[in-house]
Amino acid sequence: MPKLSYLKALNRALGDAMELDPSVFLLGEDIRVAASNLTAGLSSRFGPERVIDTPLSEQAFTNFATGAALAGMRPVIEFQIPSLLFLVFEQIANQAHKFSLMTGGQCKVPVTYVVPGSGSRTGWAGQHSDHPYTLFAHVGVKTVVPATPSDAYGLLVSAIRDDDPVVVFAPSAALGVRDDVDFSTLAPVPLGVGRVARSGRDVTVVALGHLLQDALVVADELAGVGISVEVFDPRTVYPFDVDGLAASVAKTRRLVVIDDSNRTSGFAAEVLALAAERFTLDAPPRRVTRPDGAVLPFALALDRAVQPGRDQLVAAINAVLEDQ
Amino acid sequence: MPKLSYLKALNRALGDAMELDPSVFLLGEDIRVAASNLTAGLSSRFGPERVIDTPLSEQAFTNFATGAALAGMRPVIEFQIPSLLFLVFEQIANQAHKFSLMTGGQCKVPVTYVVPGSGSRTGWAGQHSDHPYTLFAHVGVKTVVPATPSDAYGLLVSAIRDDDPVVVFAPSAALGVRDDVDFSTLAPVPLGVGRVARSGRDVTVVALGHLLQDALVVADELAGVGISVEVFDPRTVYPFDVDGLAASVAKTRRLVVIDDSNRTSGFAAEVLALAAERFTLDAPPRRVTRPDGAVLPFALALDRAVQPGRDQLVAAINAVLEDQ
Amino acid sequence: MTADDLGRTAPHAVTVDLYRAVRLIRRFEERAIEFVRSGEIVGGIHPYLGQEAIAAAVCAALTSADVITSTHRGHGHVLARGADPGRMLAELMGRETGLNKGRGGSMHAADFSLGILGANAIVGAAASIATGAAWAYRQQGRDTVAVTFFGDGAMNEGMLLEALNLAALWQVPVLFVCENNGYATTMPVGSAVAGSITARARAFGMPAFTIDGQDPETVLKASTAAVARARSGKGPMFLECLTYRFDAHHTFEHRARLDYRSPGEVAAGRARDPVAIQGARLPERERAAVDSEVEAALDAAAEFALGSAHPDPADPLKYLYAVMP
Amino acid sequence: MTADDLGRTAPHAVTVDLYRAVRLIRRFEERAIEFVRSGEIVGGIHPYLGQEAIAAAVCAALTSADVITSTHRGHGHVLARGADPGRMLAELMGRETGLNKGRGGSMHAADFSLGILGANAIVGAAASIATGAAWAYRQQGRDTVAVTFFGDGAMNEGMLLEALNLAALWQVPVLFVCENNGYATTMPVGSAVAGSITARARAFGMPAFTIDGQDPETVLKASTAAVARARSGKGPMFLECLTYRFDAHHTFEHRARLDYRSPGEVAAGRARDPVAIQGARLPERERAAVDSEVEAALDAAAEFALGSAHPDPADPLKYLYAVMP
Ligand SMILES: Cc1ncc(C[n+]2csc(CCOP(=O)(O)OP(=O)(O)O)c2C)c(N)n1
Ligand SMILES: Cc1ncc(C[n+]2csc(CCOP(=O)(O)OP(=O)(O)O)c2C)c(N)n1
Ligand SMILES: [Mg+2]
Ligand SMILES: [Mg+2]
Repeated sequence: MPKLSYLKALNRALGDAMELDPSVFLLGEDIRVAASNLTAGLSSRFGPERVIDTPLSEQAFTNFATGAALAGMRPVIEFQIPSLLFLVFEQIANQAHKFSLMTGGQCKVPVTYVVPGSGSRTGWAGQHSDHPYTLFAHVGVKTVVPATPSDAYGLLVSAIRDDDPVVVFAPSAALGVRDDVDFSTLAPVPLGVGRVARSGRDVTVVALGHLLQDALVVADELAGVGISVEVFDPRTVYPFDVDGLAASVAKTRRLVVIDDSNRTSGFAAEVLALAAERFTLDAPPRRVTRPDGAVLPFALALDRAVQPGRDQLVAAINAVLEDQ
Repeated sequence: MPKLSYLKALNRALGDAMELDPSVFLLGEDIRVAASNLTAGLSSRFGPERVIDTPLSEQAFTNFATGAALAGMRPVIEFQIPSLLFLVFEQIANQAHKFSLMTGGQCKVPVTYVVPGSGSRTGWAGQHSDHPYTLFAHVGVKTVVPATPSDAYGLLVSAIRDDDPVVVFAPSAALGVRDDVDFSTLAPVPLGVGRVARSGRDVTVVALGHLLQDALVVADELAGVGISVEVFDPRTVYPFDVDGLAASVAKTRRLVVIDDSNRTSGFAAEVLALAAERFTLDAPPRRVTRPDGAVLPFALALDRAVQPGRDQLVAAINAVLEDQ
Repeated sequence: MTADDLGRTAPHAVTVDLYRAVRLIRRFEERAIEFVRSGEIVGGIHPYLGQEAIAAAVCAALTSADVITSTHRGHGHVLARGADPGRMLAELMGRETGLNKGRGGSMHAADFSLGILGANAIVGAAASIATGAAWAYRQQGRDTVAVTFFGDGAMNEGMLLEALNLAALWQVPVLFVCENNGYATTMPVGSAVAGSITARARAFGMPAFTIDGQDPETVLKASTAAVARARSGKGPMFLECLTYRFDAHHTFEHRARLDYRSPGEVAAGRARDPVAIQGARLPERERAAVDSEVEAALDAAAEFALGSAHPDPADPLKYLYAVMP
Repeated sequence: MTADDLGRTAPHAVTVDLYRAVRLIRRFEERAIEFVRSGEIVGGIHPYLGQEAIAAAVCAALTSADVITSTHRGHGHVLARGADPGRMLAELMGRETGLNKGRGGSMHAADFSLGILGANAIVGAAASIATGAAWAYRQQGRDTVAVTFFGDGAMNEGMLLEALNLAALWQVPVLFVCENNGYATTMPVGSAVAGSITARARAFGMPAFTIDGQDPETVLKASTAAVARARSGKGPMFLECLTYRFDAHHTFEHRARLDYRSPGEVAAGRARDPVAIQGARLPERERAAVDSEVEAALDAAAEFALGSAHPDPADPLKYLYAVMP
């Protein structure tokens, strides 16, 4: 079977969405020459009217997309760096997100925001290494963090077809992931439905985005010492597939979350809160996250030390297995 | 004893801070005439050089304050509406917050951001009714939500003296709260130290800002039916006084959080996550919050229905007391 | 080209229509203020009193294919664009029959069936939304022009300035209408805007003119020409309309007594009244007929609004998402 | 007033100093690119090659009381302002001896002891920070002028445009230096900026000039006059320096082969080389002496940086807060 990389899958999703629906168009910085490769080939395929290079005016072009959406288009915006989402937080959380309710359902705002390269980018330091998916989930904007090439394809396609604003984070550390994929099986993946990426008995590990790979590696390792880890990939942070997780935890009765957000009120906090409210566990759940207030330092060893990693995950799994 | 209102306490804190430290100055929209009353009297007392009306340029004046702070000043910015914090999210979370670490400790950024009138303002609708304290706690900016006039005074004074950026939310529904206060007892209140606002045995209710009053009313009511509610006011969302809460919960072994954030990954989620990790409870904890993705509708009954309220709190308390 | 070259003289029917429009807005606002006082409107409003000529005349220059965006001070724009006064008032009262089903209120009134893409409570936000909509309609082959209204204060918002650039760069058919009423809340324009408002627009590559915003026919001439120009593919234009806010920034000021405009200044500002200016162009009897027509319409509107049901609080977040799994 | 009237001719010592500065930046960058290739610098850099005249000459116009802010393409500014090349290089290598103790890297290099308030990775962000700092120093009675460097692309960022207004409005002693190198990453300035860059600055009420950014002495003349003007209380000024980026937007481009500048254009751009222009003003022998001086300094810098310890990962968030309870 042919190999498909995560980044190429996103690119394919864009191309297929544009092919299928003439109202889809792309906006962003340096997307015609495709500096990030997300939009490679699309400008020549669909023309410069559907692949639009913008000036450095993130606030205006984000609202511009909202306006175009109100007029019936389906804009997709590429943001070169995750912190640009901070710059347009008002435009997404306070404008695009609120239009439907505030107008009493008169309109919809089907804009997709994509960050190809969220999280640490290895050496890009404090202002280029954020992973702010929790912020959007918290305000209630649909938020997607695919982990695999097939999901990257299927979730991006669904995001573009969705009639609400959707933010898609493509973690930098996942862009290079390659899978054997039968291209004919590529299909939309619904938002809000997680999946068991590996089945196990002893503990459920929730992992998303690039951390899914880490969780699977850890699960493999621990299988060698007789620990059976189930890995649950929620795929979307919001809406969150609580039923899917509940089914997994009902079996394992133990829970660890690995999450590239800061600890306080991060995605992992929500999962632990749901656990506290609803699940019966045999041991307190654990979370492996960035520390509170994390700013990724430039020096590589420091950057790595701030990110949640495999060793911490192993330690957390061992701890929940030892606890009663 | 004289009565002191919450808003007047904030005003007094500003005046005292400016009196004591000439590096403190105020920036904001319509603050000379004091449209919100926060800065009443300060322009004539300290002159227009220390009470500066800005054009509608929130992004630039937020960074301007960062620059002034780097040069040794202690700016205090008033934001007229909570959603303006969305507009300057980059400037706070990505600039002011990150300077200290990114420069290897070469500088500090002692800016205070105050929103006099956060949360629902009764009839101001979708874009003026946000309560985004969780967002700042999540990114690690010190975040304060005082509940009483004395705390409003003491926490704002501490925020201004603090060498890091601090966001102070003064909930709209708390601004009118008045207390008997011996002015000579007004003093700084340290950030990160909660307090037991009412002592009880059966359940701990965590409440902050204007919701503290609701929690106290509910506690009074329930005392009438033999339920003893302890009310814990964390005062700061970040840093959070987990030890203070732990001591309370060790006694009551039951926990309810009332929180004016959205549910997913809100402040209450963090408290429940901490509970799941660390506390031994006799019943699953509960949270009373805004619903996910909440946009406050204009019509008053809808606005009220979206906010966490006393009835829901009573129901949650009863539920944790019934659960085992 | 100067603003004077921009248009044509208004024939009599237009004169009457303009008068009806400014009179309707005037009386709607006066009644709305009463409803704020009586508590029927919760949260207050930003009255458009004094600025009526701008909304009335700019909207008179549009066709039904066109779209507008508005501001926190938006009643005039929404009414001038043809929204039903009863449903508008019902919106201000938070009723289910309101334009937005009571979910939006004063600062978010919208009627997409009339091309009203919404008032917006964030100063400076709507300009880029209007630009995007206008661009999109052009891509779809439609003949639409967008008008975005905003105040002098908005000229200091970065996102609005960015929008000027996008519009000029991509020659988007959008008309920027700056209502310079001298103040952003309490901040005089001279203390807030360095340089000049029209120079800013010109620096972004679009023609910009300052016109008398108190005379409906002046505004009509200028905006008709600007809209025609945009429709013909020549790109965006910018009109600075000099005006004066007759009343409070927001009705909270009726209780708060903020000291920033002298009584003399207010009196001078109120002296150039767009309703009086346009009214003087009509014979007394015709004017009186329009006045009672307007009054009757507003009586009916009030009756409709006051008699309308409140939304059902059982589902307060209805319409939050188009689809939610 | 034109840019020509702004200054004076440079005496010989200044000529040599300027040459040393441009040469140092040039060779520092060339070496840094080698260290990116060899993996000693992780994450890559935005090379300043070709733009050296601007940093060198503007910083030569400053006194030790002054401050600067810089950009993602900031090495030139930091070095020209006097930062130690060894500590700068150590920063790029993430070492504990780096200017920022290895916490900042290329895009955040700062040396507060020299008034370098930091490079900034967000385009357009630093202008308002510089404006606030300059204002604050003036309030404190200091004689400080702030210079903020940024690119042509930054002229489309709302927050920068807002900063121009604040600076002009409050007559802040800040000099805005726009390095127009023709591109924002791959976006030509003509496709991104409607109207004109200097017209924008003028529309915000400050004088603005376009100068040749490849000739260090031209830049020195203009910036000396602008700094003197700001220091004397006459408010901000804006200089658009026309320049050309000789190399990649970022070193990732060395592997990526983005197609947006023709070889002919690049060759023409590189023909006006600030190091050559300034070098031609020195006798051959003097130039050679400076060259070896620079080389020796950079050898020492490399040795220092390569020999420096990496930070201890045990406390990766050291310096996150000034105080944490
Ligand atoms: C971005 C933003 N900043 C501040 C406010 C608060 N505010 C609402 S209206 C207003 C003044 C607006 O002035 P202008 O643009 O001149 O319009 P006018 O009120 O005069 O019609 C302010 C400061 C806001 N709603 N949005
Ligand atoms: C606000 C923002 N938008 C986008 C980026 C990504 N980015 C970094 S540099 C750059 C181009 C900047 O162009 P210009 O201002 O002309 O400076 P130059 O790179 O030419 O020196 C872009 C788009 C960013 N860092 N910040
Ligand atoms: Mg105004
Ligand atoms: Mg450039």
